[in-house]
Amino acid sequence: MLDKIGIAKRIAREIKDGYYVNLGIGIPTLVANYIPQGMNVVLQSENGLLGMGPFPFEGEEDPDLINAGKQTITTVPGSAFFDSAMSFGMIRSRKVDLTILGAMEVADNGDIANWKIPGKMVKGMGGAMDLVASAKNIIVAMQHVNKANESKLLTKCTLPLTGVKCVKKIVTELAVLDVTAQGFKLLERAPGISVEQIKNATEGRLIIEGDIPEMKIE
Amino acid sequence: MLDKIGIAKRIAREIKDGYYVNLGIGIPTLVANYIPQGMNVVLQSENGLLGMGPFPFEGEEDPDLINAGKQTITTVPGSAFFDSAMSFGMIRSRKVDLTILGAMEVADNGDIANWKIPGKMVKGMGGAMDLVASAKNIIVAMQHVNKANESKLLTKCTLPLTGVKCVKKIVTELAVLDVTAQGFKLLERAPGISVEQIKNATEGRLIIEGDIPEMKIE
Amino acid sequence: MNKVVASAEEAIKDINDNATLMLGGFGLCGIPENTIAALVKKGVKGLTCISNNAGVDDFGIGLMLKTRQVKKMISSYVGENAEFERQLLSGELEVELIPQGTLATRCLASGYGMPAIFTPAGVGTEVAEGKETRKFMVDGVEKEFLMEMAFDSDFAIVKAWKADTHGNLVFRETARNFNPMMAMAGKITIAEVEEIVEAGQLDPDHIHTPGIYVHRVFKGEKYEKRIEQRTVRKK
Amino acid sequence: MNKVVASAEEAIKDINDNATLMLGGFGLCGIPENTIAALVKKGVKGLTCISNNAGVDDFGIGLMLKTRQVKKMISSYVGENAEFERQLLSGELEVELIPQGTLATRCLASGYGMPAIFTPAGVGTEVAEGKETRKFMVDGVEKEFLMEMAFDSDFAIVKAWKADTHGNLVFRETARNFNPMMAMAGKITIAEVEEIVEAGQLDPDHIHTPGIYVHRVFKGEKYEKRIEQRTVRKK
Repeated sequence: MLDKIGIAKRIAREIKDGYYVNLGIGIPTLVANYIPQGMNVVLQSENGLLGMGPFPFEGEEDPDLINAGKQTITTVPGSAFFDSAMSFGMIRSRKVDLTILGAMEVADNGDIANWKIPGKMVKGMGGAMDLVASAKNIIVAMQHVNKANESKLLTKCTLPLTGVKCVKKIVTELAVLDVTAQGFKLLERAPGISVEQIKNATEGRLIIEGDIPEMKIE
Repeated sequence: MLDKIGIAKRIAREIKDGYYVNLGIGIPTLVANYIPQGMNVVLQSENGLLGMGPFPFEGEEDPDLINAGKQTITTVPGSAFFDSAMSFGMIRSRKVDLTILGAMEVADNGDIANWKIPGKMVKGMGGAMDLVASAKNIIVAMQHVNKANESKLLTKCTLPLTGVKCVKKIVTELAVLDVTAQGFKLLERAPGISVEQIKNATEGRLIIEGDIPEMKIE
Repeated sequence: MNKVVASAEEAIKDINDNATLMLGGFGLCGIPENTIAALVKKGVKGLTCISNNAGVDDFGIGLMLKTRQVKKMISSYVGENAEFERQLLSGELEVELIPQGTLATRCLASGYGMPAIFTPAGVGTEVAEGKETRKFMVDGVEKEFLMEMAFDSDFAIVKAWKADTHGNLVFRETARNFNPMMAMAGKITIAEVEEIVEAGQLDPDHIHTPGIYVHRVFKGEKYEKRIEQRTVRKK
Repeated sequence: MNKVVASAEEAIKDINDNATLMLGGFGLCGIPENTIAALVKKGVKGLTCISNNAGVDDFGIGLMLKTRQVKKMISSYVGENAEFERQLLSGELEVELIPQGTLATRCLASGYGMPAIFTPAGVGTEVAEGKETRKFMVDGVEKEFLMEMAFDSDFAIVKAWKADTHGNLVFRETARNFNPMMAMAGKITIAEVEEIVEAGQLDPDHIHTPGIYVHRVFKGEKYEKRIEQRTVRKK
């Protein structure tokens, strides 16, 4: 089974040289730490920055320089600041190659729910609806099951949707799966996890073809 | 009768302190020369400049710095450059207080034609259609009659329109007129011009109320 | 073309009860903190606030929530505020949540004189309820969009880094965020800044918001610039 | 993230016959003169060019007209070109004239992922023929708008003052004009510049076009920067 770091490491392997990437809050933020050295990747922060760098050294925090999670950050050489209209402009016009975000539920047609739980205080969708509606490639980092051991990979989302038919790939503590026209296609098992365990944890249509390899993460 | 300079001088009197003004090509460009000293007026050039100054001194022309007429110009302190989208953005959102432009014909409902003569080479409308469709206040500088002595202030334009119901005021070699719901309302006569002459030169509905003063231009 | 006013108080002199305000900033970054303080002091009520966030309990728009000056918030994310949550659950506060890009683009539309825009954000979700949708071809594939209307606001209140006396504005780093679009969208736009320079002191190629969009500028008395999530690494 | 290519020839290597190109510039100001020279040398034909103007007889897009490489021009003003007029009148050249603000905003729409925009420009004129119109309330008054579609283009070719190796662009004075919107709107965007600097050498607050929009950058071999209307005053 993967921990959060493991999920982040596995997702980092999906990033290709030359990519512009938007990382959501939570596990996706961790992905930045595992992008291979020497790979040219530019991180977009939807509050108005291309070229996000690591957290600042203690004492060097700049209140004018934050990411979309409101954390103090730094920039890397070649960065650019812009306003929120241009930021979502480049998101809508599909200039961002890869969007990585978290989810509460994903359906086997690619629907995603990650912003609202009826009856609980709703904080808002932030930029998530814009991102999922426009991104050409969306990878979701999520838990396969909830605390009651109920699947979060469903035939149909039970929670209010963030976007429809948009998720392309899912990385959970148990597996890597593609979202296809036929449903979730199992690609890799987490270390020590069996196909049976993944089957049991997946409520939506699950496609298992041939031998499913165990994923490799160093 | 007014010459071009006279028309420009008379229009300059319509400019108020604090105005942002867009000046079209031809007579309107001349208006800049007669804005009273000390009045705070900012000239917008729709190719991307607020704060247009006079022509450069000989030898100081900058090919990167032109106005919408493609003439070399200068800037004044407090100027700003921007792209064409923002330029027409501020025009559409009615931030420009006054637009002054030329016309071939104006109708008594405020329609204007100034871009196309059927059968002649059509050069294009440039920014004129955007300006007339959006400006909150449009003053037209034009000749009252054509070379055949036919009126250009009409009941209905004969040439293809640039915009509809948009002209607010007209300054010609003969008169100053407002465009009202009832037609052209005569406000002032040019020096030496009689009401009768203006009547004869105006094909569209003309409203003459009371004594029409002769305009004052120094 | 002097847009400079002496103080926040003077800048907001005609903001009255029930006004609709846009307030720039993302989280607590680039927010007009001096104007907010003046609005709290003035005590205007029944405000509709268009702002990406709602501040925290004791800073930003949170201060106006505490004094019950806000009738309605239009935001994309309002998470970090307990008083906000209390008022929302008790029905004292009306909240409209909209996608962040939609918020930004509805401001842009207003400043660019476009009455409505099309965005795919929210298609197939509750955000689309009651809204007109329309399909367009995008890269050869039919895609559905929502029509969203430009925002109308009585006042836009923004925070810039520097201004010149003509009201030309320059922003700094990610404190830019929503400020430029809101500056373009206000019927009256008030900009508070850290420094005012003479006309001609800003490079005209570097101006983010031309002064034509800005009606009043004042220098903020002091800037706390509170950090919401201080994240650092060891040297 | 190195976007630098060695030459104009390399930058245009995959521009083939019948491509749709956007070309930046206003008159002869801020035009991609080195790329145009390379396109003339390469001799690609059947081009559709979206550009505010069409150059003059012996400079700018005029050079591509002379060699009969252009099938169609989409412009707002094409006045200063005798060869253009000849080809237009003889039917060799197709021309679509559109309002300047519509041209700019249709480029912006493309770069901002908006499939269509509403503008009042051209309402009630022949520009509106065959187009969908729609009324919206503006400042309490009903006003009619045209729906205009975002532009699709295979290549956008722009001229900037400086670029860094990441493709971030900075423009100078009114040579900015249409270049930033076109840079955002190309499926492939090629920027020719007067100077290329290392990543980190441009102030990130001063960048007009972020590198994400730019695919190839090269330093123009030489810039004539011809002046169309030299107007001066005596010292």
